[in-house]
Amino acid sequence: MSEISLNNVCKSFGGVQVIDGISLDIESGELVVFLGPSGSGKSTLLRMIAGLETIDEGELTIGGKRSEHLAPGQRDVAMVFQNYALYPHMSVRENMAFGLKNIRMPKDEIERRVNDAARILEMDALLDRRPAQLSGGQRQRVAIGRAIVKEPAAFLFDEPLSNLDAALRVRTRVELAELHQRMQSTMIYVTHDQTEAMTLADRIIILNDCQIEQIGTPMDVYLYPNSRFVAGFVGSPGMNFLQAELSGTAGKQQAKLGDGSQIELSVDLGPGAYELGIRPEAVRVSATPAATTGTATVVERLGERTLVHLRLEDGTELIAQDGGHSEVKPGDLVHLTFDTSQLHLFDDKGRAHHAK
Amino acid sequence: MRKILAIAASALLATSAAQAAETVVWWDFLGGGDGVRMKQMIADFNEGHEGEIEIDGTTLDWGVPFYTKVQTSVAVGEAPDIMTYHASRIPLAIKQGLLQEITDEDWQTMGLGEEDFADSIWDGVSADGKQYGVPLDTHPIVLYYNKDVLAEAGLLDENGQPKGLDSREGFNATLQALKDAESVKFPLASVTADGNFMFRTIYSLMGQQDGELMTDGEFLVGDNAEKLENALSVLQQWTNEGLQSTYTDYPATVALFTSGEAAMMINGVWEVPTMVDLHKEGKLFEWGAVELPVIFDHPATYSDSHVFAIPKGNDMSEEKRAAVLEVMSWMSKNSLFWATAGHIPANSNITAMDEYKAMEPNSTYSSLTANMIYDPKTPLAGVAGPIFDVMSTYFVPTLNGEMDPEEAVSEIQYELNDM
Amino acid sequence: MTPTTIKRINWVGGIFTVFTVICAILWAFPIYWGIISSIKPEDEVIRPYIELWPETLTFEHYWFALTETQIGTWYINSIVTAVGVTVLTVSTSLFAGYAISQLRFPGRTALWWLILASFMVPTQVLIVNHFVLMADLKMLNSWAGIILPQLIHPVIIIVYKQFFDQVPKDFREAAAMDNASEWDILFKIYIPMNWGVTTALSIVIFIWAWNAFLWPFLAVTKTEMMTITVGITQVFDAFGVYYARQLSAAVLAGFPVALAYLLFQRRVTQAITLSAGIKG
Amino acid sequence: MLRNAKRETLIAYILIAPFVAIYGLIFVYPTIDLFFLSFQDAPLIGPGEFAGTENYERLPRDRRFGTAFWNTAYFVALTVIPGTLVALAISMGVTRLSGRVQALVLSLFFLPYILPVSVVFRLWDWTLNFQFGIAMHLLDIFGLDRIPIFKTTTWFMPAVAFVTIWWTCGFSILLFLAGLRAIPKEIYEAAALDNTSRWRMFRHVTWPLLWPVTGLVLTIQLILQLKIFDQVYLFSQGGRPNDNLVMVYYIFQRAFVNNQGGRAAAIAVVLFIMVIIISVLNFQLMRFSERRK
Repeated sequence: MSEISLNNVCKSFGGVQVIDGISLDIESGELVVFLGPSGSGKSTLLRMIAGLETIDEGELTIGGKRSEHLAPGQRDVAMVFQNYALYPHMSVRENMAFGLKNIRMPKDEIERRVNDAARILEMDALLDRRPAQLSGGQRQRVAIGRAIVKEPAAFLFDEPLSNLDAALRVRTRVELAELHQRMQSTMIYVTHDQTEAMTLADRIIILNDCQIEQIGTPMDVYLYPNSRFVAGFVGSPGMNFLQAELSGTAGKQQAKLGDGSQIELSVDLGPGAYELGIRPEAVRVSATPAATTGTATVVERLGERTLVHLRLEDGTELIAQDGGHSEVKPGDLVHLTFDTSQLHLFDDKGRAHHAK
Repeated sequence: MRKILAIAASALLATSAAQAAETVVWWDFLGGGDGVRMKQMIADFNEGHEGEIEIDGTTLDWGVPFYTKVQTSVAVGEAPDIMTYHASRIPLAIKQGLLQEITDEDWQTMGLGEEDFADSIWDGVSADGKQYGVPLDTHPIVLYYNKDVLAEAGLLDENGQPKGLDSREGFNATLQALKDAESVKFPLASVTADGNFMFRTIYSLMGQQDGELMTDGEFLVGDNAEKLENALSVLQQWTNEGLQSTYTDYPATVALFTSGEAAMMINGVWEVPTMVDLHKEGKLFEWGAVELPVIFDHPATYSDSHVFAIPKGNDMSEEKRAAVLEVMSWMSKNSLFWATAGHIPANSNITAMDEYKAMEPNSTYSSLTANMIYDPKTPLAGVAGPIFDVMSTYFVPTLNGEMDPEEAVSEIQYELNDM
Repeated sequence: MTPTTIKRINWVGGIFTVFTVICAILWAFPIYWGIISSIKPEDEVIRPYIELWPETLTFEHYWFALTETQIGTWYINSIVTAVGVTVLTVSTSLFAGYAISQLRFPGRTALWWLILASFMVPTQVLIVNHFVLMADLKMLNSWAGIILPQLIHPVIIIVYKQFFDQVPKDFREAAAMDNASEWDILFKIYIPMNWGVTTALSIVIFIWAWNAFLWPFLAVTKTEMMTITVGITQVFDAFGVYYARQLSAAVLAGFPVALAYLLFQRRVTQAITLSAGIKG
Repeated sequence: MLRNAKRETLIAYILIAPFVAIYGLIFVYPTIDLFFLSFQDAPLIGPGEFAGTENYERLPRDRRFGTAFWNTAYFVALTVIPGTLVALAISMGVTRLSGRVQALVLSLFFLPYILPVSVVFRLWDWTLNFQFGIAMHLLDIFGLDRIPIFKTTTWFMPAVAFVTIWWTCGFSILLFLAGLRAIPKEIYEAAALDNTSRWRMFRHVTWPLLWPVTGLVLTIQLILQLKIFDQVYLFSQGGRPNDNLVMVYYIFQRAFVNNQGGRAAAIAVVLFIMVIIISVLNFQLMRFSERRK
């Protein structure tokens, strides 16, 4: 049975629709990431589940219980805020116990839960400190601890890593993944960072413009984006987009690029003008003449691989990937091959069609 | 801090313990040397009436502050049970409805009556045949002098009194001689910074010319204005010639005299106890007090009476009123001690006593009782009353040489008649 | 001081520092002079030359003030009324400031305008009406009567509102997630979070209330109800030479606030800048 | 945020109730009452008769009102700008110091502010006492004539203004110090690299950046000093109150000394309107100067 389910929920702020009929089921123990750019409604959706925003229309069920009219505290969910919202005047222990005291939980039970959570998060030594005495990462953990002690049906994370520096962010990300592994609890995680989404999620729900754009596992979303939007949003560096003229018959078609070069491919589409999408790792530098050539403008060496920014003859720009020991230098004329199985074509409505 | 708390606590305990007896709340404005005597009398009274009546006394700031507090406390029904009052202010108090009448019955209860007081004094507390206060004393102003300094300058006559008390020229000569002797900073200390106080001196000098402030409801009629100007001129002359202390407030005046920096001082008789006490402690020179010098035609000294009055705005029980009457009666009958405060007791039975007649320095200046003049009987008069207020405003600049006497008089005339 | 700052102080700076320190000492001199005079005998006080230290040191004037006057009672009155003003002003302002900042209710804007308007009205012009009102309520000569008209401090509400406005709304939401009621949010989150502001404001309001003169001076006609600031100017013997005695009473009246300031200097500084609308 | 509007309103009303009750009783009602009273011929306590605008019509010919009005204006002129300049100068001095010395010097300058007015009165009345004050001894030493400071009209207001500045300056000093601290050090460092002289540094860096605080201090002082009473009352006791009247003093005198509640109310209304007009003008002026920048 699904732990949380949304059925056609809507919300508007003063006449402006911010969530437009979203339906969604989240399974027990699943870590779901809401991914989308700012303004996409992902945070609003999370807050609607938490009870911090009203649900204008539609149904919300949490743990089998209709919840859209329940107060936030009664929904059996816990939330970790972007800024953590740790009460500055309370010690770590008091921060974690506050919610439990409010529901008049017995003292020894509170004690047990706080200690358990502290052990899980390895912060036993911090319990009597004030938030101001903690580092960013430690605060983050306290915020999670505060959620854990409630033993909720689901955890809600609202961009929890955005206040950490880069190194800490990566580490905490791993810790979160580990935590999820260990606790096997339902989690909803909101972020605009596609790397976080890719690395953490069981399923990613991509939101754009008040609606769900795509639901799928990270690899689904990465390999088979539903739309031009998803294709562009997921992946770093982003997908290359080129103008292409499709011709030929089904099964044996050609896409003619702006510089005149042709790519053979197979896709369920009729002839016409499309946008062709290809990820940098599917564009390779070739030692021998290949599909087309471009001039290297910038060479980014990332160690294990090299990203080559190129300009084609007609001025189209794209990024290709080469090995770590690439010999390409800026200004070099480079031969390029395309992995035709990883091509996507987008029609004028932005719908994706994947090459076979 | 602990000490303060302990004292505060004991103060609280003291007030609550006192509630067993009938407590009479008492206000006075007697803060000078006479205040010490009055506190002694209150203590004596309380001792003699232990368990029956307890006076809870407070001394407020003299003058405008005192009468302002009385006025507002009566208006809001928070008045004391008994208070000291200036007889000169009784007409104003009656107009403001501040005082309870002292009825014939009250007088009988107290065992006092018209026959116990001089006519002028009885008249001072009466209006339309009713009485509003029990006179305690009359208190004129006198001239204090430093015998040591004057003797050294050869300015004492055979009676040990200052020379030149009989004329303006004579007194000026004495002052000038003191100045020339250079043994003191000022020949004369006067309360030149406080117009309210100087009213007494100036009014005395007007009286020496038979001047009147108010004639048939009009102010400074005829040559009275000129007489006021004369009085002011004398005082201004003393200032201009460096004969008296300028811009001196009350405490400074006393301090100048007692510290020997001024050879003479014009002040109320109520400072007598200050001198007596200091002298007893060996901190004061030989001193004396005499009637004011005759600057103009004949001797005259401004005088006022302290009286006890019962304010309105205070729902008194029968018992409380009886207690208040007992207080007033006792104070009047025991006012011989009050004479040690320099005042002249109002109760003529006291002044007739031999002990009183032998008292010094009272007997030296007692001659002036024949020459006492009082405020006009009008609601505009009295200590801190409207006339006082207007006139005092112009006295300070005039006495200190900022303003011509002539200009001051015309300003005073304008403002008085504007009231 | 670090070695670099020592190096940076050139002789001009040195002279400047000395000058400033001398100014500060001169500035505070009257206070010193008052204290010194209060421990001299009366006859030494009026000597015609300057003595910066008493020849005979005496505490008799303090003893007199503490035993022969009602100063103890006045202390109690001052403490009760100053604490009363402080507690009532801070609590009502805090609640109102919180409501205006955090809650939506009909009349909110009107209330805010009322507060801003009261900012402009000098309470001194209301003395007559306050007096009449307190007389009608039979509150003259009572602690309540001294306290009530002193409770108009709109600036405190404004400060609180600003502070509550600045609290990120995350806290409110976190508390809601924690099952906290509206009262819990106020009493367990918002008030404790701004405890520093409350302490600072309380200290300055206490100082202001302790120092209040005009209203306590009018509202009290009985000496046993006077506050110390009023008492020492109204009841002291006007006649006679009592300079040192008056000064000793003044020192006693100023002592508690001076102590409060010296103990809580930083809070006082913070509160003053806050009350003027500058963030500390 | 999910809100329960009804419950929220209820809670809000409970929270504002004590405040509204107190304000209603001691602010709104007395303010309305003030205007009614000013049209009556009434004693301080007790009923009065409607007197039309008589209480107001008297004022132009009332000498004491004139004295009070001009003295108030004079006092404001003597305190507001000079007081602000003194505070600025002191804070410029204090801000250069550091550590313990700064804390100590600041306390010395600030201490007067926290004293009750009656204490301030006693201290200065004693310091400037005509016969025994230490200031007079100093004049003697320099061979100057003694000045009866609180007893002459020439010296009274300037002296009270001086004492007032001494007393209230600490408040402004703290504001200036806060303002000075808010000016980034880098600006001074940049200016120092440009070889800016001390005076030019003050004129072109400190002063303009401090202007918002200066404006604030001026505003606070202006409104505060219009309401002067305590010092003037205390220093004129036993002296010349009628020459030293200021507006609030005159309200007090009419109401409490002369028992004329109605006339006092009329004077209070005039002061009330003065304060409001000045507040509004001042506000506009500040806005104007903000915009000009």
